[in-house]
Amino acid sequence: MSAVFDVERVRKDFPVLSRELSGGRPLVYLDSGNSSQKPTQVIETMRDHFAMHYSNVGRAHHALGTESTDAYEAARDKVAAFVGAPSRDEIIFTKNASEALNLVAYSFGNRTNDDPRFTLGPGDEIVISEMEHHSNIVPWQMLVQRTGATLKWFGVTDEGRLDLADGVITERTKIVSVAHQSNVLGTVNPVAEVARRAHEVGALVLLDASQSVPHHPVDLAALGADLVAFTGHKMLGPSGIGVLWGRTELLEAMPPFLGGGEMIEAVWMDRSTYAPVPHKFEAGTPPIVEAIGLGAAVDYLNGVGMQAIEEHERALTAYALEALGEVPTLRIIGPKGLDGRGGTLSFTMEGIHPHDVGQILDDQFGVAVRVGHHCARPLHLRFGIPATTRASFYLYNTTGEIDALVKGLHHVQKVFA
Amino acid sequence: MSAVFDVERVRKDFPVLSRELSGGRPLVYLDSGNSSQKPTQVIETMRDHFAMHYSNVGRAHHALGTESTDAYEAARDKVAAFVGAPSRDEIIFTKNASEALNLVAYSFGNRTNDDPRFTLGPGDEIVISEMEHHSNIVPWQMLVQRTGATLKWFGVTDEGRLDLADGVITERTKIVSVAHQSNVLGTVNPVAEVARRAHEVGALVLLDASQSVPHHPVDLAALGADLVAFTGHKMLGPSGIGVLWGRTELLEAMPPFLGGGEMIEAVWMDRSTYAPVPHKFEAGTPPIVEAIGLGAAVDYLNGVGMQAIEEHERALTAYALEALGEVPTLRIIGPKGLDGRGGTLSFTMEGIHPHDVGQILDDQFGVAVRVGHHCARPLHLRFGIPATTRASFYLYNTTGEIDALVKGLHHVQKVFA
Amino acid sequence: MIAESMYQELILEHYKHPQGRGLREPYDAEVHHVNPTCGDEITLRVKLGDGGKIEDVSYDGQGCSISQAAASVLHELATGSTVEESLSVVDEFTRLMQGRGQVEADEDVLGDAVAFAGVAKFPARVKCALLSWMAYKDAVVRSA
Amino acid sequence: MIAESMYQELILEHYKHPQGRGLREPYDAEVHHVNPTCGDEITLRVKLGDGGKIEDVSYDGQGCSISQAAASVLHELATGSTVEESLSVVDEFTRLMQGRGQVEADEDVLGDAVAFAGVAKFPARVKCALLSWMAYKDAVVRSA
Ligand SMILES: Cc1ncc(COP(=O)(O)O)c(C=O)c1O
Ligand SMILES: Cc1ncc(COP(=O)(O)O)c(C=O)c1O
Repeated sequence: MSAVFDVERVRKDFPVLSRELSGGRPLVYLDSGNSSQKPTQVIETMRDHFAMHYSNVGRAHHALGTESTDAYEAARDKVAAFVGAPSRDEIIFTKNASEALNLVAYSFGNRTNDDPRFTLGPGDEIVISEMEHHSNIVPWQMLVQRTGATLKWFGVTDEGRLDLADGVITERTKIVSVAHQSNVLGTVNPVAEVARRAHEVGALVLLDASQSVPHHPVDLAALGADLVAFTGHKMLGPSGIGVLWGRTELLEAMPPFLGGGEMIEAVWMDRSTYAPVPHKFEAGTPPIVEAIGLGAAVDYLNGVGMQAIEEHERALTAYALEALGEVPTLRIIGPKGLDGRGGTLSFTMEGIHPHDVGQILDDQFGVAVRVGHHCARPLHLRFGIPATTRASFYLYNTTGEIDALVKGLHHVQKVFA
Repeated sequence: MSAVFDVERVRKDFPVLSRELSGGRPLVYLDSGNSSQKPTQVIETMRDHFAMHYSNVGRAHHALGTESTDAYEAARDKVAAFVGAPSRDEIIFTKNASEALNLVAYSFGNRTNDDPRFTLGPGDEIVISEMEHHSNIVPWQMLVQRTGATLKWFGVTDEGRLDLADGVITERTKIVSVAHQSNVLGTVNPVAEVARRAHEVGALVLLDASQSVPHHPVDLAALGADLVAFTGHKMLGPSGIGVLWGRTELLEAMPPFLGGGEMIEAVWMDRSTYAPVPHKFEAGTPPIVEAIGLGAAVDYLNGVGMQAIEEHERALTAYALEALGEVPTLRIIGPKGLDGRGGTLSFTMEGIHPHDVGQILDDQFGVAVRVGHHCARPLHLRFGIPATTRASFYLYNTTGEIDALVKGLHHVQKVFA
Repeated sequence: MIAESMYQELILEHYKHPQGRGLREPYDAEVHHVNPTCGDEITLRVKLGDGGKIEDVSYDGQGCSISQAAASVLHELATGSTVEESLSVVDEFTRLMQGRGQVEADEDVLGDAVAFAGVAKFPARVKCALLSWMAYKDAVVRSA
Repeated sequence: MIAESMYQELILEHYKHPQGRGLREPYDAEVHHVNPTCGDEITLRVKLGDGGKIEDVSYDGQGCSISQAAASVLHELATGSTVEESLSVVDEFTRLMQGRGQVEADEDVLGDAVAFAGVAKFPARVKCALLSWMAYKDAVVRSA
């Protein structure tokens, strides 16, 4: 792929983008923040592996076992390189970002582990934010309920920025877990500043990078977080694969989460010893071909270039901010300028429920957006609204598609006028 | 597919079976107990979904979202029907059998749940067996370490049968978790008898059906277990998908396991309410296309007929028991007759390490078997051996392949004579 | 266009001019139902009258046109009918909604509610249409 | 045939007639290493002598031909050499084994151990070949 970004050429790699929906509507897919489409390169890599090379990994010593193991572990190498992980063994494959976040939450307050960073009880505090996805809220609620610890959070300003008020992070804070980029507001959070404050009091920092890794060049080593979670299906990879990255020393200090085959070193009936990371956290048969598919996705993204993708999305976002600004009664929830935001735009329209917006866009214009609270209900409560309509962009989107969205929105207003 | 079982016809559906390994060896795949190969029908279903219909499920309201959701939920219907689940909502999709088993283990001793069936502490007992896969051992070890409860187990007789000694299950037993079919011995365990004893004392019964559901007609409603775990990749489905079945009332009584998107009803910053089953246990974006692939696998298995598959494997097993019986110094670990066993044969050969057996079989004859402890180290310790060589059969295997195995074993003996 | 089969004139009419909206006293039971996937909410009250009749169904809530219109139609159909009659309408409506567009609507039973037939093809919206109707069923049970 | 490149005569020879097998006294350090994926085990003792020399490497264990032969070859190479020399052989051997068959073996350094070059192509067996060598490295560190 050439260094010059050619969106039409990119689009050809995504079979679904040439699809006609019923009634002859062409598909306008503006829901990549929910899940991205997959290029032929990913689909065919998976198909080929299933068809000609598949077997279980690690435990199988025969020719196919070696092929699958090599491909699976090569995917780990690719993902590690893609996000700048200092060591490939720090990449743990999970089923999605949610499992990765839960894995970290479950490593606290485990009676069998006495590493002081992971003990948790009454008086201890966990800090999240009001703009988190449910997957970075509920695991912590469940944790504090189990342990008697306290859950605290940063608020969100009217502009949709993290309100880094003093006093939220205290000496009692054990971990701060926040989104790198909001899946509703598009806001990119000041990770370095959050990490600085957390580390000052000896707290760990977990970053939910589900919405950033797919869209920006990310260098984990430079970010300052201790643990980072992201998910394959939002970055051109298949469903069923997610990633947790952590510093080796930290991963070693954490208790295992899921127990079973492949995460052990030796097992007796009454006790076990565990494999070194990353295998310690990969119990059972992993999502083998899904990891391989994610590896192919990473290859594809590298081929296009993350810098080019970021710039393309930035141009789309600029275009959309302007175009949407001209739709009457439309109110964007989140930063209205280009600074410190990604290509995710959520909005309301006076007197019209997002469900109705989404339905008309879909039915009459083939425009796929997401409507609802986008798994961030507390953020919507914060803004006093039950739901928003969200358009989110990726490398394959065009300004023409934004025009289609805007045209659709005008029609929506006519229907419900 | 016709009602008469035609193995050559079946084989044509599995692309890898026509593969030549390097050096011109044809592949002889006798490692389905580890993971099965995939028919074109499964591979193409997944490819088509990724290429033309993919989007996130549940949360997406547009055309593609509806197509993915319909296909994902249809897969649940198919799996439910395949195993005779009383309700389709009792089928929970996990990433593998290990996650399913851990999910159940984590529902015990959770401070936030006071259902007496799931409380756990010192004095309470959990019962497993010596023939379990690590995935049905380690989660329970971790649980008793966290809670102070006691782990007990049924032994295994010299013939490789469950030793249902009295006194293992007691009034203090909270759950009995055993394999339906051993992944090493091939032994099929007397589930009804185990369930009867467990239910007598009010204990729950979890069945690890990873090795039975792929190979026999299974009717969950008739089995007598309360919870059943199995895994997609061993039953012609893709990697990355497993299943937990449980009675609705029980699943409702269990606390949620992974927290996050889609498993909630409503979320506030400080508390949440949870979705009804099955979604309560499916946090985050599920393995969508993997579930759809598993649905296609179930269709395929139904098309061939589970009864026919069982009979075919039984014939192969009879043939193999006889043929292996004639290899000098070869000792089968597990039932030597056809009764109460499936198509999994593990064995040792005097003075030759299974690693060497497996390597020569693979390198010189293209025969893929598994060597090692097959994630059942305690069972190997029980028999005083570090490892075995295991051949395991499935619908696509032939007696000719068993001949190739036997021929290879004779050669192995020559090399290490 | 597909949407036309969903956004029937009648639905838009009820949405723009909801019938019986607002919470009224007295009542025998009040319920609050939420559709967590979209944040739609309804608070609904039922007042039973003589002879097993429904004297009033009053409600308030927020949601999309489908959920709002469905509540309005429900109010019209239930008020004044007997508990039994109204529950059989609820059942028929539920059957229609869960029929994925495969079920033939019984106009005699459903009356205006037949306008929602097109919604059945959109699984994500079925919950919107059913929100008030399920709340109603719940309220009737609690008022008994 | 691939296997021929792995099961070199020399490996089979060492497997069938292991050199220096058995645990001997005295020793400066004893370690026990396990390859959990296959159950291979080794107990290995190191006795240091004068002038930084390795006086004896004694061992016992169970495992496949590769792991057994590797221990036997290790015994031959390490005994009598200096700690430093022997560790550089270990490093070269490790490099060869982890090279996935892409690394050219340095025969001058490796001596007989070069026979294991073929094993490097089989990731699952690399651990077998390295088991005793890693145990040795560990034991040397502990005896220092
Ligand atoms: C009996 C048994 N239980 C559990 C498992 C674990 O299944 P999975 O690897 O899909 O988690 C396996 C297979 O590996 C098995 O054979
Ligand atoms: C910010 C954020 N965090 C977490 C998640 C959860 O990811 P997954 O569904 O892969 O578990 C998502 C997406 O759904 C997200 O946008």
